[in-house]
Amino acid sequence: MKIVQVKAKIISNKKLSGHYWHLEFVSGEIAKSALPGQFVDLRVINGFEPLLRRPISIHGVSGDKVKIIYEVLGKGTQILSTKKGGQALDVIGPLGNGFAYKPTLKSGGAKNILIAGGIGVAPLVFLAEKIKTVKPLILIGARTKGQILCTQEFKALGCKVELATDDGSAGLKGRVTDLLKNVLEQVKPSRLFSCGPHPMLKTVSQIALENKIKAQLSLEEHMACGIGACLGCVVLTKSGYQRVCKDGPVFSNEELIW
Amino acid sequence: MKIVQVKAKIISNKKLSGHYWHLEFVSGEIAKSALPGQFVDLRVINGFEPLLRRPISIHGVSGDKVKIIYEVLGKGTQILSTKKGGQALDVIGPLGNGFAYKPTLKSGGAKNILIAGGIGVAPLVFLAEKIKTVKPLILIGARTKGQILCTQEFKALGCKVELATDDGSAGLKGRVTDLLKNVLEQVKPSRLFSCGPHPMLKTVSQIALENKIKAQLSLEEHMACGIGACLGCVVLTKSGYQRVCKDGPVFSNEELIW
Amino acid sequence: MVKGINPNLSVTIGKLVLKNPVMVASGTFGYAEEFRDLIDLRKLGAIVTKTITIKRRHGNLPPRTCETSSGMLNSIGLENPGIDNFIQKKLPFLKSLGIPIIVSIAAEESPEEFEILIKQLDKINEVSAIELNISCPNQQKDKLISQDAKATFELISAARKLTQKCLIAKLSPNVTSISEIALACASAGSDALALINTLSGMSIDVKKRVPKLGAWAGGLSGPAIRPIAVKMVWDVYNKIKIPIIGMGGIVDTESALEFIIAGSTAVSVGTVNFVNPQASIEIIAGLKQYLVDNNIQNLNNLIGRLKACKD
Amino acid sequence: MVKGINPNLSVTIGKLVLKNPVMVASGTFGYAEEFRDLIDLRKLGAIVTKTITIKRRHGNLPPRTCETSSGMLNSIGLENPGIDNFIQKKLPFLKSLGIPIIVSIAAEESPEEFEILIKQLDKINEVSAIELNISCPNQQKDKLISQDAKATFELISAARKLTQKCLIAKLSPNVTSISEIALACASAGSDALALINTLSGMSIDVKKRVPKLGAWAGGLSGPAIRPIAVKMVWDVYNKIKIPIIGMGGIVDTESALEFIIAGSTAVSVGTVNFVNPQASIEIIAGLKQYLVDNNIQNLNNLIGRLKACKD
Ligand SMILES: Cc1cc2nc3c(=O)[nH]c(=O)nc-3n(C[C@H](O)[C@H](O)[C@H](O)COP(=O)(O)OP(=O)(O)OC[C@H]3O[C@@H](n4cnc5c(N)ncnc54)[C@H](O)[C@@H]3O)c2cc1C
Ligand SMILES: Cc1cc2nc3c(=O)[nH]c(=O)nc-3n(C[C@H](O)[C@H](O)[C@H](O)COP(=O)(O)OP(=O)(O)OC[C@H]3O[C@@H](n4cnc5c(N)ncnc54)[C@H](O)[C@@H]3O)c2cc1C
Ligand SMILES: Cc1cc2nc3c(=O)[nH]c(=O)nc-3n(C[C@H](O)[C@H](O)[C@H](O)COP(=O)(O)O)c2cc1C
Ligand SMILES: Cc1cc2nc3c(=O)[nH]c(=O)nc-3n(C[C@H](O)[C@H](O)[C@H](O)COP(=O)(O)O)c2cc1C
Ligand code: FES
Ligand code: FES
Repeated sequence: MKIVQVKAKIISNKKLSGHYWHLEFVSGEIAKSALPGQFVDLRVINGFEPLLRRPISIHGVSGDKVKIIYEVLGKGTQILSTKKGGQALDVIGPLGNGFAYKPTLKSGGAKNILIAGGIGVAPLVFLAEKIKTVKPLILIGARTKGQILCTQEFKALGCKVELATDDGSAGLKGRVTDLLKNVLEQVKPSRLFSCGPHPMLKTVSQIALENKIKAQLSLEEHMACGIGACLGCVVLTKSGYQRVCKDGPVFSNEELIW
Repeated sequence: MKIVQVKAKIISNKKLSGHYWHLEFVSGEIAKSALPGQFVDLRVINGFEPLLRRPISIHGVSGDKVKIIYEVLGKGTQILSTKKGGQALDVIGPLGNGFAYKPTLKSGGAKNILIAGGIGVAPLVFLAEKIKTVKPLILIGARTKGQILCTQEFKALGCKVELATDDGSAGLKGRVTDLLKNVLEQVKPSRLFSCGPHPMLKTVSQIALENKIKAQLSLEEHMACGIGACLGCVVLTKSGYQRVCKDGPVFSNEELIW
Repeated sequence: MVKGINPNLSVTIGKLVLKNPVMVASGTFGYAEEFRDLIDLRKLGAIVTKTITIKRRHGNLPPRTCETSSGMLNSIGLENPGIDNFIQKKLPFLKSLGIPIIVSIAAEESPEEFEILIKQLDKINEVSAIELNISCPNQQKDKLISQDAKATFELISAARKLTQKCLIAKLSPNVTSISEIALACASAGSDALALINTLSGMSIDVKKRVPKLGAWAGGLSGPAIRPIAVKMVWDVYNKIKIPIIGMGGIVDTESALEFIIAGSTAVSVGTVNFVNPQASIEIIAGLKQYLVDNNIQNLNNLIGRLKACKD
Repeated sequence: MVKGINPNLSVTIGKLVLKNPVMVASGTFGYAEEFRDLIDLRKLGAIVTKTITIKRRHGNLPPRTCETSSGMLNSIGLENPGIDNFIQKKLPFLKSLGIPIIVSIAAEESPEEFEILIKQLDKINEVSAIELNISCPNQQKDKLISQDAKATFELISAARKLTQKCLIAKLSPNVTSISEIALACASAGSDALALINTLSGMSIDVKKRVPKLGAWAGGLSGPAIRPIAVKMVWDVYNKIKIPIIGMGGIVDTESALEFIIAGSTAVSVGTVNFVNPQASIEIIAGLKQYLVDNNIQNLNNLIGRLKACKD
């Protein structure tokens, strides 16, 4: 699958809530070949300060449009949030390996469970869309209600959504991984897919191992090149260091060494 | 006279023609004490790339408003041109020593002549405004007609304006210094005031010496601090190196060593 | 949220006690009077003057500054009025501020000039410390004193004999081993180290094919060099036990904290004075807030407290 | 406006003839295959591989990169598959490109490793040149080979005996005198010099009070260091007569021209490959246009042509 660099036209760049933004740009090539779990690498400025591109998961595609959602954290995402529809955005993608999933499950058979932490919902919506027949169960965790994203999108896809918040303002009061434990007492899923903060992924991985369920985890690491050239974004696996940008960002939990 | 640093509210930032822009901001302190030939030092960005402030002459004041006109050349002025009315601009000023001029001349007596090259008109409009009774004669030079600025403003002040362009598209075909030579064959002015490119100022200085007329020249040098602290912006004078930002930007032609 | 503590920002450098660790770097603050309208100078931990020589120096051919990516080059060339004019015309204002004044000095030809300068400054009570600038890249010399451990040791030993005042050695980053030079300073009796001076650099106007500086080359400063400076402070902190005054690309509280956590007892604010004259004052307030937020009573408990990085 | 001339961009480095002076810097271009989708690799003057060691190296603890002002730090730690895997798995694709391939090599423990690597590479026709990386700041050694003139001279002399291929010595900017080291390389028979490797640097997360890199320190690269690199190229160009491959913060035609005018026979494009993969190709076109616009027939007539600056 070919990587392309495009000056993509921005269609819209809107605030969702709080620090969360939704951006849509046009790129037929990327839209055509993008897989759930892959990401794009964005150049937010023409100059060299900030220097590096910013990796952002592909949230979805429709026709020749590519959607991302991002959280404004520092310089780069702040500048990204100032972009206007009609402007050009320098994008490289699609990058990395997506989730290993079965697009069609035996109907009536075991569900997949998708576990998202914060902005980690981004790639999981794309995944939920691609999994036909037996729709996955969605577990979303966040600090507080206002930071829970995409519940409507998941429901529109026909997915059941359960929530957990640290402050109990929505769903279970506690961690999404606590929610996962509760759920696993009833359901025996075929596979877990998760994206979110590192500690959360670590816990999901442990739970998966204890319950002998396969889990696919999407990791983050600081990236310089995004295309596997600099060896900067490595994570420790049973086969040594692997590149999150090229060998990942999705890894199966058995590979990873925490 | 006190220097201030203010976060000034931009009132307007409009394109004049070609690469030339006009910006107006509010600063009572600066407006109150500003003298013709002084400048302000602008921070065009919150970050540190580009690193340094940009020195720009005070083009005029009205009430608590300060006016500048600038040419978009590189990074800094390009960023300045993206500022919108209502935004805050970090300004230090007023800086340097202005022109040494007689605000009121003996009526019927000898005129002053103001010689501007390109964007050099900026401080001279402010000066022309301040010289009462006998209005100065204005000579403006530029590459082509489209780059001649402020003729209307000078005329509105009651000044006679003569032009010179390299391509002859307006006024004399040739240099503004050629125009000056012609003029000096008829009029014997009391004093010359000039602002523009270095080679032009050098010629004006020579003409002034030959004709035994006092001349006040506004120089430019690359500046780091703009307030006399770094000793970066020096120009060679009979009393050694002097700082354009603090001892200038206006120097009398007898002081300067070219 | 502000906790109940009122942290102590005071630090000690040799005999010199500073009410806070924030000073302004030599050559970036003139003689302080240039900033009098813009900030409350009395709030500063200390002021370091532009480097002074015995005779007046006219400095280098302009242009003397040029902008680079997140930095700048300067080739001022130690322009200064000479020690006598300095004492008569510049020192009185500095004295009037009532805060520690550190006078930076340099030799033009022979190291002996340092001795003459030190003897003259030693007599002046209001001079709190003397900074030996043995690292100016703008003197077009083959080798700087601080690029040679032996020369550095000899110069500082000689200086040490001449004054009881706090002696600070300002070092060049253009060396193979900064700790080797720092060690020479410490063993020679220097009270503290100022790290770092500018890095030798050059920028070219490719249209004209000429250097952007009249002196061809100059010294690089600003945020661009911060990682280099922080690393040198950390190296020296782990090998040499005299206090470090850290500098190089400090622009705000966060960047100042990098230097303190890496082992600087005090920090010097340089190039940013040109961009944001308020920076030094903002950093003093910011450091205090950081101590409060992190419930640290005394800034000294932050110096060199870099931990291993783990999840 | 384009004049009638069709300038010659070709340059010669030892035995190595390049159709244009633009190469990609070791470690910033992987093994080229990573960029195959993004640019036409055959247009490059040459490709320098990631540094190879005898045995596979796993590299340093992550995080391995962090952003700095107009630059970045890296502490990859020479992760590479080892020479045998390189030859089997990576070299075939590089060979297939039909452009000069420069293999960068380094020793982990003893200099003798260089000899083993050179003997192995000497046999391979498609290896056009060998770059001796004696300047990697990420090997946590006390002293790099290229920080010691004698060690440098000995290593390169030994290497010289083993191959007729073009030998390039890659030097560290963390030295007191770059020309001293460059001279050692030239006298030992090095065909060319690669200037500069990254500068040792460190960045600190002040909230956690930990280094931003897992290896604590790393190498600084990008536009931030360009003035330092240009100055070193200029210094060496004026003292040593073997060709220089200039690098350090090249991002576009203008910055590449700075290095050529300062005395670089070729330029190496590094960090910018991560930001704008097209940079090297754009620079090749840009250099050609500059020669046309300035009516210069041959790029060699631009090398080192820095003039004194006057109005
Ligand atoms: C594969 C992948 C997919 C991602 N998908 C998304 C997404 O869909 N939505 C979203 O909001 N964020 C996503 N992130 C995180 C996003 O890349 C960072 O939040 C962003 O780079 C922060 O940049 P900044 O300039 O705002 O912050 P700064 O702190 O100023 O960034 C400084 C440097 O650190 C890097 N950095 C900071 N945080 C991270 C991080 N968490 N991961 C990697 N690099 C980081 C930046 O890229 C930059 O190089 C993803 C990260 C990766 C690796
Ligand atoms: C006292 C004074 C008054 C000025 N008044 C005006 C004015 O009223 N209108 C106007 O358009 N311009 C004026 N200039 C020139 C203006 O400062 C520069 O055009 C501007 O700084 C260019 O910045 P840049 O980032 O666009 O260009 P760049 O080339 O990107 O700037 C790079 C660096 O060079 C410096 N620089 C570039 N050109 C000049 C120059 N001619 N003089 C001083 N520094 C320069 C910049 O400040 C910056 O530090 C004045 C300059 C001085 C010294
Ligand atoms: C314009 C300028 C002039 C300087 N003059 C001196 C000097 O006279 N003596 C000195 O020891 N350092 C001098 N320096 C170096 C600074 O004191 C400081 O060491 C260096 O700039 C790094 O800090 P910074 O990046 O915060 O500026 C000068 C720096 C600049 C930018
Ligand atoms: C991520 C990264 C990895 C690097 N790895 C190597 C290497 O393996 N061998 C080497 O000689 N130089 C290595 N370098 C240094 C570059 O080749 C180059 O000398 C340096 O980055 C300066 O050029 P630049 O500023 O254009 O990047 C590396 C640089 C970076 C940024
Ligand atoms: S970011 Fe360069 S290898 Fe992953
Ligand atoms: S710009 Fe600093 S003294 Fe003039």
